[in-house]
Amino acid sequence: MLNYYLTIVLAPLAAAVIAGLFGKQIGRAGAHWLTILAVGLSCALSIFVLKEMFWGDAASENISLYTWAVTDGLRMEVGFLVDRLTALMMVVVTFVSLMVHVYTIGYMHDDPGYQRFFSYISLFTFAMLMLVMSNNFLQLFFGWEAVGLVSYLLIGFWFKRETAIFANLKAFLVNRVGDFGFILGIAGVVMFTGSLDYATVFDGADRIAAETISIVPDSPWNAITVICILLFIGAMGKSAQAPLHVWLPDSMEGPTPISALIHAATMVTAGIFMVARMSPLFELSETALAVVMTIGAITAFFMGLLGIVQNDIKRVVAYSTLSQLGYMTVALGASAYSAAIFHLMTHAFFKALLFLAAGSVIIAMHHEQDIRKMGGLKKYMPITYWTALIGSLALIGFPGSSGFFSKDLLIEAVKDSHWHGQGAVYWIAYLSVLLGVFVTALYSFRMFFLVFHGKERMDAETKSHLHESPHVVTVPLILLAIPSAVIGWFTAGPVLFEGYFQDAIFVTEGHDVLAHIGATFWHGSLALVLHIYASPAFWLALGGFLTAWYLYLHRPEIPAKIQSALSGIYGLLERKYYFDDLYIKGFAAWGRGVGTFLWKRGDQQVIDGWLVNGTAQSIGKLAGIMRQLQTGYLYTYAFAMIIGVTMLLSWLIWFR
Amino acid sequence: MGELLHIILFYSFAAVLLGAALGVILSRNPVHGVMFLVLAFFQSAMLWMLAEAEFLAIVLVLVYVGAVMVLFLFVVMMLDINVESVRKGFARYAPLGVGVALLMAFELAQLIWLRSSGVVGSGSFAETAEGYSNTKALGSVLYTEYVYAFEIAAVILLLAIVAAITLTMRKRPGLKVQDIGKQVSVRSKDRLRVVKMDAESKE
Amino acid sequence: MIGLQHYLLISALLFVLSIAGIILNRRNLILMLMCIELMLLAVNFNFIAFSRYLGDETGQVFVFFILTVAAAEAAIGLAILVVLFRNRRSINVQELNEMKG
Amino acid sequence: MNFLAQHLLSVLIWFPVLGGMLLLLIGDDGDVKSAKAGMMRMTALVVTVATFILSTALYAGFDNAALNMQFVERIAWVDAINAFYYLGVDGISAPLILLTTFVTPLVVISSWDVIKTRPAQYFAAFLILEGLMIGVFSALDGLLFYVFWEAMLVPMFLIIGVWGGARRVYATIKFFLYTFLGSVLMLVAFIYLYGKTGGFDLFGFMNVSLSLTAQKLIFIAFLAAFAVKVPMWPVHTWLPDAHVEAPTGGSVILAAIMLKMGGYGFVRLSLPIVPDGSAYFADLVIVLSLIAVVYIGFVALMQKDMKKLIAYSSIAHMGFVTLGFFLVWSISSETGAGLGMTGGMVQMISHGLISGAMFLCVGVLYDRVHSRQIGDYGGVANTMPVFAAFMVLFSMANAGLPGTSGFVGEFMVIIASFKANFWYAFLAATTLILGAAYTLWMVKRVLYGEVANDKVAELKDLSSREFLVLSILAISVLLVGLWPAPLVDMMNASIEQLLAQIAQSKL
Repeated sequence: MLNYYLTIVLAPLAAAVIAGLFGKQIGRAGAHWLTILAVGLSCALSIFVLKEMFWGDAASENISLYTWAVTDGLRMEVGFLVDRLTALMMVVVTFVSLMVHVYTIGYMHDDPGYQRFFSYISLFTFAMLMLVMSNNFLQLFFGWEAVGLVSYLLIGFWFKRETAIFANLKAFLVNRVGDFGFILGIAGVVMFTGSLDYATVFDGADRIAAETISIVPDSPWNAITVICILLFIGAMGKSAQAPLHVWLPDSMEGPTPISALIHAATMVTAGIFMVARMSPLFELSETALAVVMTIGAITAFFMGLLGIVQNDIKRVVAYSTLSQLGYMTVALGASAYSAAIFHLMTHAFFKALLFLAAGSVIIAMHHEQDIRKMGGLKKYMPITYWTALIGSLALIGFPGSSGFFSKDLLIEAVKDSHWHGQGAVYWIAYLSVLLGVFVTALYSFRMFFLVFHGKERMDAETKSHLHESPHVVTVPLILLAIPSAVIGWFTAGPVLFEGYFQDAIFVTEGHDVLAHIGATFWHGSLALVLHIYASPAFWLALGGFLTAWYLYLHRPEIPAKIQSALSGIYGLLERKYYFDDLYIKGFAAWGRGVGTFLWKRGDQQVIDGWLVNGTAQSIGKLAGIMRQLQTGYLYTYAFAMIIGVTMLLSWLIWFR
Repeated sequence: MGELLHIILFYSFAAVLLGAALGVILSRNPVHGVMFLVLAFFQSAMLWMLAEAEFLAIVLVLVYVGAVMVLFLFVVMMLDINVESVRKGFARYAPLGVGVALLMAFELAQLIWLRSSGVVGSGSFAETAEGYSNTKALGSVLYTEYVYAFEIAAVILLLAIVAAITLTMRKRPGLKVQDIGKQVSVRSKDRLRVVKMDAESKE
Repeated sequence: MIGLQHYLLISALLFVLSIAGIILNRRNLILMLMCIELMLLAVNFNFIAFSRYLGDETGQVFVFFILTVAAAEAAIGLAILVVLFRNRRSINVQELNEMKG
Repeated sequence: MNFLAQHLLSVLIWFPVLGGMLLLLIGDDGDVKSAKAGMMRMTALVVTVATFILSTALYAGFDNAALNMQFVERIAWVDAINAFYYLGVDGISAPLILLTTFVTPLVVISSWDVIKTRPAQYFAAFLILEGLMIGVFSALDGLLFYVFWEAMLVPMFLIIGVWGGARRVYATIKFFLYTFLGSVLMLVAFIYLYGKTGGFDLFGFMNVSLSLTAQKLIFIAFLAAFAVKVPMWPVHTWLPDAHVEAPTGGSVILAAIMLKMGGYGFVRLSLPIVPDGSAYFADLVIVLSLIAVVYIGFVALMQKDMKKLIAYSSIAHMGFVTLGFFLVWSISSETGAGLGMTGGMVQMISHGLISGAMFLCVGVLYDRVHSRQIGDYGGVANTMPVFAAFMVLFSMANAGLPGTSGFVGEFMVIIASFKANFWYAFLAATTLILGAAYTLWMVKRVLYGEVANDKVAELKDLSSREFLVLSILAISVLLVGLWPAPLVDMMNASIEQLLAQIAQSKL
């Protein structure tokens, strides 16, 4: 199997390198054919691996590829751990990536950086695969940062735009804040287990749990809690959890295909994947799980609210991504790792679909992204319309769609996670995810109605050019719409309740909410759909949908009134809870201030001014005084010598 | 030589030596100064002779008086020194000079007195063996043990000669000298030009 | 009996006189040179006295070298003096302060 | 060939020096394009490349498992004071020698026709400098070490002082005084140790027992010499000035190799000779290193001059080196000390490659626009896409991206420092944020955006010569980042040996 794995990983890398270095030589068509073939190969092999895992009973494999370095008893290796979790992620990554590659042909058609773009997305695929297939923390961090790098490059793909290069710097730095925690977490893992290898670390997890770290003097903290929280800070950065979420909406400055691939389907879910992968560690610390759950709940609800006030089509989807990532995080906190991964998978499909649909709309609108200037696009772009509808329904959890299964069961799992006690964390999490459903439905269909229904608000010029996007754009939409619609039916059972993940995910006995649900609540997909009336989430989603319909289709004048009536809240949402202001005017400005202070006052004034040049100057002054002694007259020197000799003699005779 | 005679000679030579030294430092005319210095050297040579350092005594007279002092005299006489300008402030510094000199003399005397407290008598000189030759003894040391230093001394002297010459030599512009090399390497065509002319008709 | 101490005393007096001479004739370069010669003479006295006292010729060898070096020094010193006089028409030390700091 | 095998280190030292002399003999006629200048440059290139090829023999013949010095040469030098011409390498010095021989040809290529005044002497200075630097890394005799150490200052002084920028006189004097003052104290320590052992053999120094007071004083003397060279906060201010004024090649050598002398001095001298003194001051050094990482990170953020920014980032990165070296005493567990040490060593090599590359990048821009101010650029990626790709790569390496060499050392040191103390690791890891902030902010302002002005609009992309140099560096940066094992394996045995030596008290 190793050869398959190597091919899966290296094919996109090779394609990226060739397309990147020899883009001119192979031409535009060459670049897209090469990368699509490579990613297609990866995707096919990934599906084959998944099939072998699922039906062929292939065991999970832990292969060491080569030794990165060995020193002082610490082996640092590069290798693959391919188990069912990995296999699932591989398929998701390569499949979405393949769709995006194809879509890009249409979307980036006229862009001068065509080959570069293909090189980047293939490179991204490679990095993401390295991340998910890693069998150790080192390689995980490599993939982690590498996807960050590609994300940086792609957000700033149109590097002439001031907003784009601001956004990519911001994204990278905020991610770095997360990585800061992540690398400390890894260091902690190494400290207590002496290894970077997952298997060894997980075996030694109990040992970590027995240790303490004293961070504040005299108050030993449980080592595993500290390490898990540090690792989770990494996940917060990458998966854009509050308060490190600020980069994701801005990352929409990048071209739409990468918004779909990186900032919706794959890279941002790396944090979720990582926590699921680390389940043997997280399971040992209820404190860490509570933190995870709270952060996720806050993100899920409050970021969803922001989606309601956005007018940029991509930003609406971006906030929806934030909110959905929050859902996954809550599930992680509830120890329902399988539910989180399941939602990750379905989300990857329908969110990529939504983004690509949005991109399709943007192409049609000639790169106009403001939804207030759209409307009534249904009749011009039927395929986009229908696929977007599927995506939106999946997003709000329309019964039977993929999102329905993942989200409904996720909410059920959170509801069941009683081991947190009936304390604040539990209620915050449960209410957030429940109310989030309403919000999700509201903003999704607000956008959907504003774009595809209602009055046609675009100018005549744009209107005259409106037409459906080419096949390279619509085919991926359709291909993504299929799993978005149906994949939940036959995967929900196996993935969540029938132990698909085997030992890839570890849940402590008392935490296993999914097992509990499986025993009491789950009676198959069809039964779940039929019993929908019993689920509060369904009614909330319906409420959200109807509200959106009422406000934006039936009575489009009302939103403006609400806006002016609730201007305070609206302003808060408009300013995104002032997070950007805090970071830019607060931290960034503070950092620059500190830098200037240390430079001007510390380096230039104290060290250089006083100590270095000060010494030089005082020596200069002293020399100026001493200089007066040098009269230049021979006899002065003779006198000096004579007096010296006399004094020396006196000292010798009288004072010695 | 009798003991008493030795003492008398010593003190008289010493007195003249110190007198001559005083003369050197007080003389108004540099020529007189040099002459006093010569006298001082002569007296020193005599005292060294008394101390049975005959070779050095002779060398002092021959080399110092014969060469160095003549050089001094030569220079002093060659230069037209304005005595008045260089004597200015002589009196002003006299107290300082005398003071320092007295202090130092006192100190040195005390030093000699202090350090010789354990020495028998006045520290008489070592006895010399029968047939001892100061020159021979010195030579045998100088040319064996110190031959290296001796040669360096020779080089230093050579250096001094070269340095003195280079310092004082000057090129005088317009001085007419023969350049023999130039004269020898001359070619006839440089000097003689044969001019072809048409014969001129007699008018 | 005349011995070490007498010679040392003479040497000391000679030395002191030469120092006084340098102070007194502080403007006259040529007299300064002469005083230095006297000073060296005083040193030589010490060497000879000790050499004789200890019965070791090494001291006299030193005197020999001092004489050599003193001769060289006198030659160069006088040469400098001549050059100086040629350039300035004076040997007044007061006028030589190019090295003033 | 037998001669070569036995005297490889001598050859490595003196071959470039002789090559430099040869260049001085060839000279140039003031015309960059003349045949003579061409021959002179060719000679310089051939000598440096040949030195590099010779140094590969060092790598090939190096025994990773050996604990002792290899390629030893020992000839009596100054009998009267027992000083020997004593050379040898181990896993600590060999990689640094390889780095030296690797970087110097790149410097020669990169300043090919850039230097217009006295090019022969310029190249000669670099060649002589190369030999002397190899000498420092291979000397095992205190006096010999000191001679090479000080002699090295002269060519560097000339390079900055003659071919430097406008304030070069200030910068050179500052550079010279700072480094010289430190090294003189080192000489004092050597003389003291000479008095104790009766020779200058470094192994003699290592084996002699010393009182704690003596160890403390010697450590301070060594610290003065090496802290200036590294440079550590607060004796770092000569570096930005020297870098700003130095010509590109000078900056590259200064950052890539000369700074490593300080780190090398700590491991070769401070730690083994005065282990107890080092232990006594270890916390001080760690604190200074952490200050360097955080303080300098903030300072670098605000620099308006690209070279200054990179110079400051060098200080921050070298902070990791000293941090890694001095963690030994703070780590109670059995493993981890070596990790910090290895991390520090790898960081030195990697910083040599990355900072060199960064300075070359700035040099590429400077040669075209004659400005180092960030404000004079903007949107360079529009006109120089290939250059921009290289610069982004090196910037990422500078920010410590995994997969580049910049990550390896930082990762090891952070892991080791976590074992020592959570807050050490916390402060050290801030470099992830600060490093990315100052480097990428510069990248943003220089490379990205619309074309800022006419000068940027007229920029020509890399010439094939520049492309060659940068791509060689890029490959090596990636290679070390993706597979540091060959490098780390070279060091392991020597570092273990060093740790054993440190663990033994000399009181």
